[in-house]
Amino acid sequence: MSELSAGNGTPRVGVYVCHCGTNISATIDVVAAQQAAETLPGVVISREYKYMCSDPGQEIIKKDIHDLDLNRVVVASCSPCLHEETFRKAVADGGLNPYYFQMVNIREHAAWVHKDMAAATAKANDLIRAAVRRVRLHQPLEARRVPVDPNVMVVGGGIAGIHAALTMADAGKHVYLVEREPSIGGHMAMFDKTFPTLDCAACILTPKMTRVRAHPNIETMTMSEVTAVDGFVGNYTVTVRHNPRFIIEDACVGCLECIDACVFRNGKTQDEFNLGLSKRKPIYIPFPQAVPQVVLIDPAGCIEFRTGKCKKTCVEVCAERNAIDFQQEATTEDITVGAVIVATGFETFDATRLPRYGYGNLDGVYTALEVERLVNASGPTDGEIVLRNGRKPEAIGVIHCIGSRDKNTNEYCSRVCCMYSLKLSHLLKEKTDAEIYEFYIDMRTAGKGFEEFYNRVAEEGIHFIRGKVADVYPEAGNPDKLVLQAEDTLAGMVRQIPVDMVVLATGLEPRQDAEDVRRTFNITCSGGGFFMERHPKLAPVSTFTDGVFLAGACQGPKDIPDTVAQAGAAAAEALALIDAGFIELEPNTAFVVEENCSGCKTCVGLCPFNSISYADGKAQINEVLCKGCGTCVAACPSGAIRQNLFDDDEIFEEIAGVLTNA
Amino acid sequence: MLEVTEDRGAAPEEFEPTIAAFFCNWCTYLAADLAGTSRMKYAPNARVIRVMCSGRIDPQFVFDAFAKGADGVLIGGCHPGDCHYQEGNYKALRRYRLTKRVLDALGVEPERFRLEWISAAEADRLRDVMNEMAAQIKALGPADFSVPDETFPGTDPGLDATAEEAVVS
Amino acid sequence: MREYDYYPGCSLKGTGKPYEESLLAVFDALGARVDELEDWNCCGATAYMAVDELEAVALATRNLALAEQSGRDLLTPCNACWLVLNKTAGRLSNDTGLHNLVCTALESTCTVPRGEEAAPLTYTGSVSVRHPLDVLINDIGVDAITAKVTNPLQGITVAPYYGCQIVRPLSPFDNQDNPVTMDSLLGATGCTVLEDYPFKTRCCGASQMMTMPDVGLDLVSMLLADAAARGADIVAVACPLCQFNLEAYQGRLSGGNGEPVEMPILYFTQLIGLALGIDKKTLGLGRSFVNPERALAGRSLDE
Amino acid sequence: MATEVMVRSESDRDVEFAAWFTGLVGEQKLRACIHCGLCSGSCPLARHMDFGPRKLMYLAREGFADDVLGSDTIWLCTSCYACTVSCPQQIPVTDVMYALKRKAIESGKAPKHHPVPVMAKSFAKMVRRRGRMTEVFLIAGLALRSGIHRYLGMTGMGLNALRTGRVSLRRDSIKRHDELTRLLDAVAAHREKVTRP
Repeated sequence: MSELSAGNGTPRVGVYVCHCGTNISATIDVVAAQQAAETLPGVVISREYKYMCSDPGQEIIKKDIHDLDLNRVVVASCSPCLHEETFRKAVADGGLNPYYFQMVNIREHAAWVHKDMAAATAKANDLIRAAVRRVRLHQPLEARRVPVDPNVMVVGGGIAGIHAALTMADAGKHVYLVEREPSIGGHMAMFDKTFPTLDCAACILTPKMTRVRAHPNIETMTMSEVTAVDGFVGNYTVTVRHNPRFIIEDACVGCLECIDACVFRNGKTQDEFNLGLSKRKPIYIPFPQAVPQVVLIDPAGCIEFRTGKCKKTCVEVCAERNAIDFQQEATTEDITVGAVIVATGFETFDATRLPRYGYGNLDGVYTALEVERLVNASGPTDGEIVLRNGRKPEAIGVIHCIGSRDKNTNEYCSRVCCMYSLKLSHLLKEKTDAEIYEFYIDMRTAGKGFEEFYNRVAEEGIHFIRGKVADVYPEAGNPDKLVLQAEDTLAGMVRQIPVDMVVLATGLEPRQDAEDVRRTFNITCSGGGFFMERHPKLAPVSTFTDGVFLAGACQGPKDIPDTVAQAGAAAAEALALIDAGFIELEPNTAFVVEENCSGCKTCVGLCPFNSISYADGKAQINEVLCKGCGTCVAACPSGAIRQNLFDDDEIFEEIAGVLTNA
Repeated sequence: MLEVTEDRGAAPEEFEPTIAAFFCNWCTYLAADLAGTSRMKYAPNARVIRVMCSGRIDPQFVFDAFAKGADGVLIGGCHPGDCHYQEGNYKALRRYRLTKRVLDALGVEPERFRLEWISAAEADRLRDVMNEMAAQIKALGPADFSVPDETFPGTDPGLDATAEEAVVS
Repeated sequence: MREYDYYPGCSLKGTGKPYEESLLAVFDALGARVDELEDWNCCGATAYMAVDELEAVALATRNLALAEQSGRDLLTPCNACWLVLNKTAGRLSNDTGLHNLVCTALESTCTVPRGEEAAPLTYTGSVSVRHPLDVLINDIGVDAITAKVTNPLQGITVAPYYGCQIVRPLSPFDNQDNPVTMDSLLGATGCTVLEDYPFKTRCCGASQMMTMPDVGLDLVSMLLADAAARGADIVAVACPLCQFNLEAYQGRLSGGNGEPVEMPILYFTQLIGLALGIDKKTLGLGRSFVNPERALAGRSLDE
Repeated sequence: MATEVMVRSESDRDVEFAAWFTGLVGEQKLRACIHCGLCSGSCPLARHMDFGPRKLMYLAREGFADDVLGSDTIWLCTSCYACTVSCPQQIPVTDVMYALKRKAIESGKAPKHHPVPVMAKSFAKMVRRRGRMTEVFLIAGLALRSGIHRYLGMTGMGLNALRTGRVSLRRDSIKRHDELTRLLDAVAAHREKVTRP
């Protein structure tokens, strides 16, 4: 193969080994690696430098290209995910085709994961040698440009999705907001007050919800779910299923007369919004401020659905508006968008998984979210703190870290529980004047105004006990009293405290179906099951799938301020993508060398993107459709398909390079 | 608490296997990156060669690696259903099975050739696989399937012979 | 016919005698054969582990090896023995080095009779150590017991007390936080089972009752006072140590109202035996320190 | 009246002991205690202990060997495993207690005449020789070695046990006790193979 000389002469390679401060040089003898590279065939210059990615580092490359007439460049530093673009650009600025470059990952793949310097250095040498051998075969390539669809989709209508949708809609983009529940609002709509300012959640959320509904650029789809995503960055086709609410949304005016008219005089079904602390009818609105202000029918409870023999008083009262449609069925719709923001939120930890705390078994035990509803003026008790047994609590225990900071459940800290526990203690104290005991492990109040709030609550006379409750059991002979047993680690003694009400500060978990969502959008999950950002510091709202961004607690536990900030960031990233109008794709497409193609059609069926066609006895690859996986290249029996950037010869050289010392 | 160490006898000169590792760009390569950022420590025996998808891995790569002196070959791809290109990893699995059969026939011990699904989040799994494979191959001893470089197809980079020799030596 | 090897443990030959008597009688009545393990030794309990770990493992291993000879499951009624043997079996199967060390020593020092000969004692790791609660629930079944009940214990409220080592740290056959196997078995006898007994898995004090009686008494008094306050007539147990601790010093306890505590502590096997119509003497009821007659007679009054 | 000095200097720390202790459980788990107090909170005996498991393990981690090995906390542990199954860091607290018990006996720092170590030792001795434990002899031995006054209150119970036939006055022994002793000697001889950090 003689491509090497095609227009670029004999390879003249420059090798640059980075110290990365001491990140690499602490484990790899960088100078030895640099010296070893010097001896490799084709290498004209080999240098080591403190920070290759810095401006001076890049300048060295540019200068060497010019002064030493380099035509290939190898940088051994960090992961290509981090700086491949940086160095390609430096190479291009130096006057070379940017693909005459190969990066060697000696930081993440060597320096950071090994202890023995000799072994790590040997590994670095092998990897550098492979890159040098490979880069000599590199071809000049051009990035592919594809246009971007200007519409965007936001999946999830909690505060993250709402804020992202509004930001992008205000910038003039058409936004599809997809929400599975009958109303947008998410968890925030269920909260009473928000820490640390104690703003009423509804007061700050509802205006945003109404604005979403009214915005000309936002199409809100409630009771809707994404079932499939096809395409790629800039050109996604998203399949959305609209589940039936059995109400014609446009015809319903939200008068709620049908609910009064329902044949059920009282609700029989546990109200989802109040977490089962109250009952609702089969025709209902999730909560008073729901958006859209449209009722829905739950077929599981509706007599018409169950027997077909209901008087249908709801239909009667709806009269000429005729908004009720028992025949409604699920529909699906394909929507094309350029970018997607995933804002699917979180779930609270299921406290029944820790039987020691008695949730679901002892009536006096509540989850924090239930208490949010209890203290809420429009909640099941109109804001009165009345226990399930009808009594008012005189002593209350709040237990932190339920399902958090515990390797038996979730190892991570859920971040919001300390603060919301303080908030609930404050609200409960205000409403009941009960003795309140907060059992915490560490009080984590890092946030603007958080520590000040902690101080304020402490001054209100809440007892803070440093120690996690080990046992909750009813007092013998007085089952209304629950005894909390914990080590008071500061006092160094075990305490037993009888209370009337126990509040479990349950942690935040990924949604049950996060795994399905992850697959649908082809994104990854981090260890705890939350969606994984592209880089924890530098790309916190991007994913490894271009054009798919993250906002809110689906990426990890976070409070409302952080969620809103992240939603804004995700919206900005999506806007930047769309407003560029086009995107550049890696030129790693496959192509057919016609004279070698035997026309066996092996490749045609293999391509998941239908980019291979067959005409005149030969296979043809549509470069626009090809995504560069290389499956056809590996499969072609006559070696007629080749792949830019990952050609057989290049990989064979890499293999030879890493194994030369083997 | 109680750990029993087996008698190993006098330690022979430590053999350090070389493992050629083909990792897909989207899952296993990223898992290796994550292992790095998490500062996990594992055996330094693998040399990673990045491909976009495990479906790109041609059985010839595997044979070539053994021929060039690899003591083991590891393929890392996304979990079934998670392929960035929809189903490249299924293709990889099919080819892996075929390749494995050929290698078995050639007398290559099964521990020397592995396919592992390791997602971008599973850095700990990557570490474990790296350690386990290195230990297993260490116990097996060096592989001896290598043939002189130039006799194998597809390795001629079109360089002049002296440069090539310099690289090999 | 179901067959089991039986590992009594030291206590069932002493203070725990009624447990052995009632267990054997009940298994016999239910048509299961139980053969005492030949030449078994002490399991090591918690005390040996506090002195020497390796020797403690070896002690338990010899029993496992003896049990492996028959290929039958090893019925182990004492909670402490059950845990020691199970934990050791688990450690040996997870730690090849430990297994090799102990089993090599075993083979070279210990024998087992084979006919007239004595064969070296080996252990491969195939023994299943099982508690009677597990066997009765899963092998024999509550239905089979119910079918044979001739003398239902109606009108008696029984608090099921499991103790600790049967659910912690292992819980292969029951719910660790809220075990229910004894509840189900007692339910079959017709008695009222106290469902709401939060201390059912709290420690009874184990050997502390012997070494530091004040500490043991403190724990026991809480358990008994709570059971009594919740209306229990009898506390049922599944471990000789629990039984002894709960019963032995009741004379030195006083209830909340100053009255002396008098709470019969019976093995669950004794209660099942009564329901199956087995006579009290066979079940070892006469060996109780706290006479259960009054509590049991409460039932006859109702009849 | 003299006051107890509550200051500990760095020289009071036994660094070797701390290293031994943290090496007891793999991956330095014992250093990862977050002091949530679930072990002491769930411990039924904590109300009688000088330190309780959390504080004891903390003192050990810091190397205060004398406080740890001389404490009664380790001897009050009955191995009920409530702490072990509770620990959010999955520290096998009960097994750690066993290791501390052995260390205390080995180092001779266990409280003198404390009935629990005395009992453990006589238990092991009896079992080592005869293969079985006979309750009455164990208690008798215990009473002799740790002070008979503690056990006077047991007489009533003892009479009860005699009356109901729940006590055997015959020393129980297994048939092949010689084999058992040889087994224990054999594993004990291998002890150096066991890495005790």
